[in-house]
Amino acid sequence: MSTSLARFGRLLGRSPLLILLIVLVIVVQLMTGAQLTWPNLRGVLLDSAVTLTIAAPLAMLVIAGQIDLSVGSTLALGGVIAGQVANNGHGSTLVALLAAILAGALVGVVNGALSTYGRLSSFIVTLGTLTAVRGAAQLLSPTPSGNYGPGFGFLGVGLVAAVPVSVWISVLLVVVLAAFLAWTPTGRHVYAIGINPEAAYLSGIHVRRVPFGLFVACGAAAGLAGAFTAARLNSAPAGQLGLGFELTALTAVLLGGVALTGGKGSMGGVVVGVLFLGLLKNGLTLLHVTTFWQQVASGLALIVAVAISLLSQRVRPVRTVDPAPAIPEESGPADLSPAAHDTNPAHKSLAMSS
Amino acid sequence: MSTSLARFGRLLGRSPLLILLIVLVIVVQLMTGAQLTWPNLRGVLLDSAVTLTIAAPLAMLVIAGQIDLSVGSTLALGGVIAGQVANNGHGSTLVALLAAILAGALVGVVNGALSTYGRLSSFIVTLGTLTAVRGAAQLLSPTPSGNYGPGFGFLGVGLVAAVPVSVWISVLLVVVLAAFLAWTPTGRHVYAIGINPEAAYLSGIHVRRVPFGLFVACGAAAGLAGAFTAARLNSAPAGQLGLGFELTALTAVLLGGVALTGGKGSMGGVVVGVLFLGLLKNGLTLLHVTTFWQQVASGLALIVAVAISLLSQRVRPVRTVDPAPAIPEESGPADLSPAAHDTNPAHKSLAMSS
Amino acid sequence: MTVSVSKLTKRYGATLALDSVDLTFRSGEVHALLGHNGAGKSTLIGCLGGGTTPTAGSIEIDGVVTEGLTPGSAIKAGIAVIYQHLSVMDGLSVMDNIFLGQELHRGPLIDRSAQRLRASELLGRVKSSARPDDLVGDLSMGQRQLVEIAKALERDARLLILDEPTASLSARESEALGQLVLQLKTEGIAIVYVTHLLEEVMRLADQVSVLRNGRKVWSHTIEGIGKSDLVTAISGEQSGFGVPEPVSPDAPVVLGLSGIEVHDAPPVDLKVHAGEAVALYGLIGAGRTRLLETLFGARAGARGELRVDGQPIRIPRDPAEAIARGIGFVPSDRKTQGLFPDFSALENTVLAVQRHRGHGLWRSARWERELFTAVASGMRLNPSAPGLPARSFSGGNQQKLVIGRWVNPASSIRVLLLDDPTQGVDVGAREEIYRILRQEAHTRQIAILFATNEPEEVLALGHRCLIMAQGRILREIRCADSSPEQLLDIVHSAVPSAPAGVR
Amino acid sequence: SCSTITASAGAPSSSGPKTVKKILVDYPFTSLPIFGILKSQVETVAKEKNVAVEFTNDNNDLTQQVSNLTTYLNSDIDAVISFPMDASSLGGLAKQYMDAGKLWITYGGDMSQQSGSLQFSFRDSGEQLGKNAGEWAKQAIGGMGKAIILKDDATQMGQERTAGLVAGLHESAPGVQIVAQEQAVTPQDALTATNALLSQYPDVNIVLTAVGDAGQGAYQALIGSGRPADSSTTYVGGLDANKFALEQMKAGTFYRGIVTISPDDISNAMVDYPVSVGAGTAKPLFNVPVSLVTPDTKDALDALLRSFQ
Ligand SMILES: Nc1ncnc2c1ncn2[C@@H]1O[C@H](COP(=O)(O)OP(=O)(O)OP(=O)(O)O)[C@@H](O)[C@H]1O
Ligand SMILES: Nc1ncnc2c1ncn2[C@@H]1O[C@H](COP(=O)(O)OP(=O)(O)OP(=O)(O)O)[C@@H](O)[C@H]1O
Ligand SMILES: O[C@@H]1[C@H](O)[C@H](O)CO[C@H]1O
Ligand SMILES: [Mg+2]
Ligand SMILES: [Mg+2]
Repeated sequence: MSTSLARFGRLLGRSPLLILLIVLVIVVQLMTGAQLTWPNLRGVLLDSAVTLTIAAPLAMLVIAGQIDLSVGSTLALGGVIAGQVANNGHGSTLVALLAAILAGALVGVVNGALSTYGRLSSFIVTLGTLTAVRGAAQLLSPTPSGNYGPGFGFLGVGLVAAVPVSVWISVLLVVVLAAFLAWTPTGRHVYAIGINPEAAYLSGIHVRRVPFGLFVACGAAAGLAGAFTAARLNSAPAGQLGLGFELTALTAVLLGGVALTGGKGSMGGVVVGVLFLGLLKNGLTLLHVTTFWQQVASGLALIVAVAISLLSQRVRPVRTVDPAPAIPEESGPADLSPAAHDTNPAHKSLAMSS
Repeated sequence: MSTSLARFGRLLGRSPLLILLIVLVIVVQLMTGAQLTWPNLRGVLLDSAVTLTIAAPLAMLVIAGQIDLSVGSTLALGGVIAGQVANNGHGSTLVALLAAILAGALVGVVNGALSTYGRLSSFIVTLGTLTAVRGAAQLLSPTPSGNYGPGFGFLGVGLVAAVPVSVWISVLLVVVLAAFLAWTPTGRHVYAIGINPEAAYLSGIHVRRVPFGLFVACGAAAGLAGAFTAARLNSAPAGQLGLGFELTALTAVLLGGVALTGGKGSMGGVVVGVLFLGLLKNGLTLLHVTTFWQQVASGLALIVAVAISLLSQRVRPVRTVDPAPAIPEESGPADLSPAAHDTNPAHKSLAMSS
Repeated sequence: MTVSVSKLTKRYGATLALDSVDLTFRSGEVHALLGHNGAGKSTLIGCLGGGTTPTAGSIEIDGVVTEGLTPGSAIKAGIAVIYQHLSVMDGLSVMDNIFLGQELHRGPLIDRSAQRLRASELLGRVKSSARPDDLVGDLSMGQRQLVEIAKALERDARLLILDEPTASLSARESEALGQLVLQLKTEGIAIVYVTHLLEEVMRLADQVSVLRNGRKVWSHTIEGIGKSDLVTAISGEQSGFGVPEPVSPDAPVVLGLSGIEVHDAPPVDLKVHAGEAVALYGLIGAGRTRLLETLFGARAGARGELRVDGQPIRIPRDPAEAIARGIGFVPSDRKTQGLFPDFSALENTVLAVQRHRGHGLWRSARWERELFTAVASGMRLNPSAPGLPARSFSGGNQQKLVIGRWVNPASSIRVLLLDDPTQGVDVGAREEIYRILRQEAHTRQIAILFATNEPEEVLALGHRCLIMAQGRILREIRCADSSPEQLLDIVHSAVPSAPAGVR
Repeated sequence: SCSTITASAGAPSSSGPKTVKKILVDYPFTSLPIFGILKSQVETVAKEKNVAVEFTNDNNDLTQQVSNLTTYLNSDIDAVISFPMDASSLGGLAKQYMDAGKLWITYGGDMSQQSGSLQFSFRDSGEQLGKNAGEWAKQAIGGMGKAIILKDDATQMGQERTAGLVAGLHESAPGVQIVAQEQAVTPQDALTATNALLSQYPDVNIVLTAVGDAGQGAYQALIGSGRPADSSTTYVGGLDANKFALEQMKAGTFYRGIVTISPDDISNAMVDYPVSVGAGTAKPLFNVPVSLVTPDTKDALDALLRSFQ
């Protein structure tokens, strides 16, 4: 008991965002008495499930030093295809789900092939597919499919043990990915590639195949998220599904402590990031903050959130697995230079280090 | 004559995107006979002037290893304020212009202070102001101002020597910035900071003040661009001005050969990038490509464009100081590693290297 | 000028990098600063350069105590530092680098013609073959080093600090640098020279000071001092590098190259027997790195016959394939090619062998911990902290981590290739690294092929030494019958030297 | 243990009259100028009739619209007026609101389950404008000429409006040739697109836009191309009023046609209608008067101008 308490304490110590999240929830709850009601939370979780389903694999991609900006459009494509399959009589829910995942994976294959084997900047490549795939989705269904019937609908609103299926699935996904990152060699290679691709290459790591796989995973997950969304909406408007979602997902990932320069981050952080975004939006609504002020507030909240996480990082000693003297993260020259909290020259891209 | 021809040849050799651009224009012109008509070009130039006004300083910021995603919203703020000043009788055109620039600069100050002195990731900071500033603009004018007098309107449609003023101003801006980057000490420092901030710091360069200045410049330019847009539309809808413009500007910058990892790029390239985007969109319209196909096409075009630029980079051998066997980068160890075409370990962030 | 530090102290969390150090550096004097890895040399230099803020103590310049030194003010005060990790910028021209932060300008604009003139002047003075408009990225390490010095001179440095300047230089380049240092000394510049190479100390230094664990433990003028005294002062105990065990005459060939052609270079034949270590010793651009990288699959476009344990194998297409064939490689540039700075020491060591663990795709904390402990104790890693990020270790200990990646109980390599295995590693750590490599070769009967620029290293590690120049093996020497002097002679002798430029 | 989300407890909608004290207005296109106007007007009206109103912040994003409505599902509002970005996406929510004993009023659409609807057909509005342009063409340019349609393919609403525009124009002036249809929703897009197309068809007579704000861009493009503001052979018209457009029309320029709802009407309706639906005194359908405004309908024009000040 007390030990688990202690563990929780250490957890808080490591994730200031989590503290911020808890404070946020407490404040909103006290002021509105509404946030912690189950129906409200369930709504937040439904949204977060979709974000998480994409943010989790996206985080891995960013850790490996890559990025995928096309997730929003891929979500649309997945939704559109799932919807169409679900509408054709023969399409069982499972088939629809698989179709969506497959479609997403295909986008991932394109992004991955060009960005890894083709050595193009994944930022631009996926900026391209962001536009192209959206267009493709709209070509596929200029007018939205809809009214899918209970089977497919269950994906969106179905409950298992009072919790929506999509939530279960996304949680499962995160757990699997977290285990993968932390406890499989390939998982560690993801970090290694992000930290120092050349050294990784010279250590016999597949510096192209691994990121390629992550692109495919990211696409597939986006497709799955599309199916969730379509099922929940009971409709798949190609022009609107997941519009601008790349920024939401990326924000969650960065809030979660993943560095855009790669090599740094964890699934736990991403989960907190996703929940923070979801509960912040929800809180602002519950607090009846007016439309435009909501935008101002959420923008500022984002900045405050990273500021706090970073602040704490500056004072927090590096965790050492054993009782050896913990050396505080960086000081020395860098501590006056902007490269600050980051001695690795590879990680010099300030713009990108979160 | 022939020398200037030769120089042009060399130029083409260095900028494959320029070749692509020329091919594009020729094709569209042959198929439609319309692209090279002056009224059409003038329109394209008017649009490009706005993009360029923002892309040019943004490029400097990216070269210094930073980024500004808030330019679209800052543009809106600038437009709104310029419009309101222009509408209040007292507001002379000049005052309106200055007000817009000032407002933009203020946003730049916030972005810059947090990203340089505050040492936060400019990606997240400006992701935050992207939202917050848009909200602020809408709060300032929930309903758009409009129908400005001829004075202010001149900014938008006025011609000097048959060329719109905004075009003149943006060209002037680019020339000044190009000279600054290439010919002033501080200009060189921008590159140095982008290449290796820690080393720059140890060389006594102001690794915070310089980027801070660039943020302010970028904000001010966005404000100016806002004034242009409001003047040209003869109204300033806060919710719509420059919506999503950050991606357009960034795309132009990256197309122009600026690396998101910093330290690399030139104004010339950015100009080509801006024109390419403008003429591509224009071409697709003239060709009557349908909405959704336009999206597919422009997405793919973007990818093709970078692919080509990169390709040409690869076959150029590394410069060697003396006639020793010049080994094309192809054969360096890096070649097989993803760090490829990029000898500087600092530039490892694959996601970010364009 | 005279710069002295008193009671200088720098603390990094639990580590006392500098522990109230008193030192004085005088003009016209080369002051060698020695000490094992992590002794605090670079930290001291960081303080003098203004980049690192001391925790306590003071710095006096010509008798004036200077507070809060910054890189800018240090430069103005005439202190120029050439840091351990070069701070020249690949993307910029030689000229831009030399004048970075101190540009010559007419009005607001840079005066390029003036700079070009001044630059070629300076480059001449440091005997560099580089030209003002060359891209630094295209220069060899040695040339970059010279550009750094030219940069320092431009800031008319009166105290010039060089932190392990020859670590990545070929013998020929180091020699030239030494000459330059002596010349600058005669010009009345005070010089602080950090190195791990006692050869250089004996050749260049007037004054020698030794740091150990952040404390100044020993300071002496060079007169009447011998290498052995230095070794004692640095490591605290008498010690030598030792020599390898003889190879049994009937040892089978483990690594066999016949007619391996790398690019334009002539074909190379060589054999390395079980338990044998062969040195590739040569001049800059001799082709050693290229050869090693080729054998490891990191460089495309080579032809020829390759055998491991008698089995003919194709030249590996990539490192993964090489590793699968039992070949391991320790690259020359630890920072960019070897280390994962943000990874823990443990992860840096186990990374390449994680997969070899028998059961399942999952990692095992216990297995990895045991492996790490074995490596750490075997190499006397200091600190032996599995969770400490690699970036927080000193150069020598970082190198141990990189070597440990191949030399560990779980590794199944048959051939170990090393490029400059002890670059920037102190005598103590070196001795350990040599010992561990010799032991590895002997007990596991693997083949070691290594490139080096240091005679001592050739003899401490190698059974045979192959002299290379321009991709060609000129001659073979049995180490047992050789001496550092002989090897140095070879470098100085009229072997056609490759152009110093290209890299 | 499997089930599906059903509304949290609450009286079924059928259960008798219900006094509406608090209304949620869910107007998703928060970046449109019209939003700001509706917001301020509805707030004034509501104050007069002391009813509380709230507005969602959907940010032109369907996903946010859904999650906002989900959040409010458990709030103390009595009625919601929702303008579905995609009608079928909100079907489930409408049901949940009603099961929760709240009134669901669909704005600009119809749903299988709803307490009522503020109706106006997007297609009809489009057709009205198309027809008017056609009529104008017949007498101003002899029923012959060239037209550009600035459409909106991205939303269902836009597609219906576009279809209406085209149909109306064809029907009333078959001689007018539609030379191009281009996607353009914001003034900037419209300006860029029109400008390009003008270089191909300098003699274009008619530009019709599926979204009013686009009309503004088209107008500016024509002016920019040297078209005199009072050109008698030019017709620009758009759906949805917009301060700029109204002022041009008032000034007697070639901005000749607007089909729109009057913000005054809609603002009043947004408060009155839910109340009367609650009281059980209202028809299930309230047809929002969508009116054609031209220089000739002076009073309507002035009224609109006032409400857009
Ligand atoms: N930025 C830093 N953060 C934490 N500890 C540091 C930092 N820099 C140096 N140290 C520690 O301070 C001690 C001295 O390091 P320093 O680099 O000065 O040694 P050195 O004598 O230069 O070693 P080498 O010969 O390997 O370069 C080492 O224990 C090192 O781990
Ligand atoms: N990336 C490259 N581009 C051009 N020339 C190169 C490159 N790498 C090596 N070279 C040239 O190939 C030859 C072999 O270089 P290599 O580095 O293998 O020699 P080396 O013996 O390792 O010299 P060093 O002492 O620098 O390690 C030299 O002429 C070198 O200049
Ligand atoms: O006025 C509103 C809005 O402009 C919306 O864009 C379409 O419906 C109209 O009634
Ligand atoms: Mg050191
Ligand atoms: Mg070498």
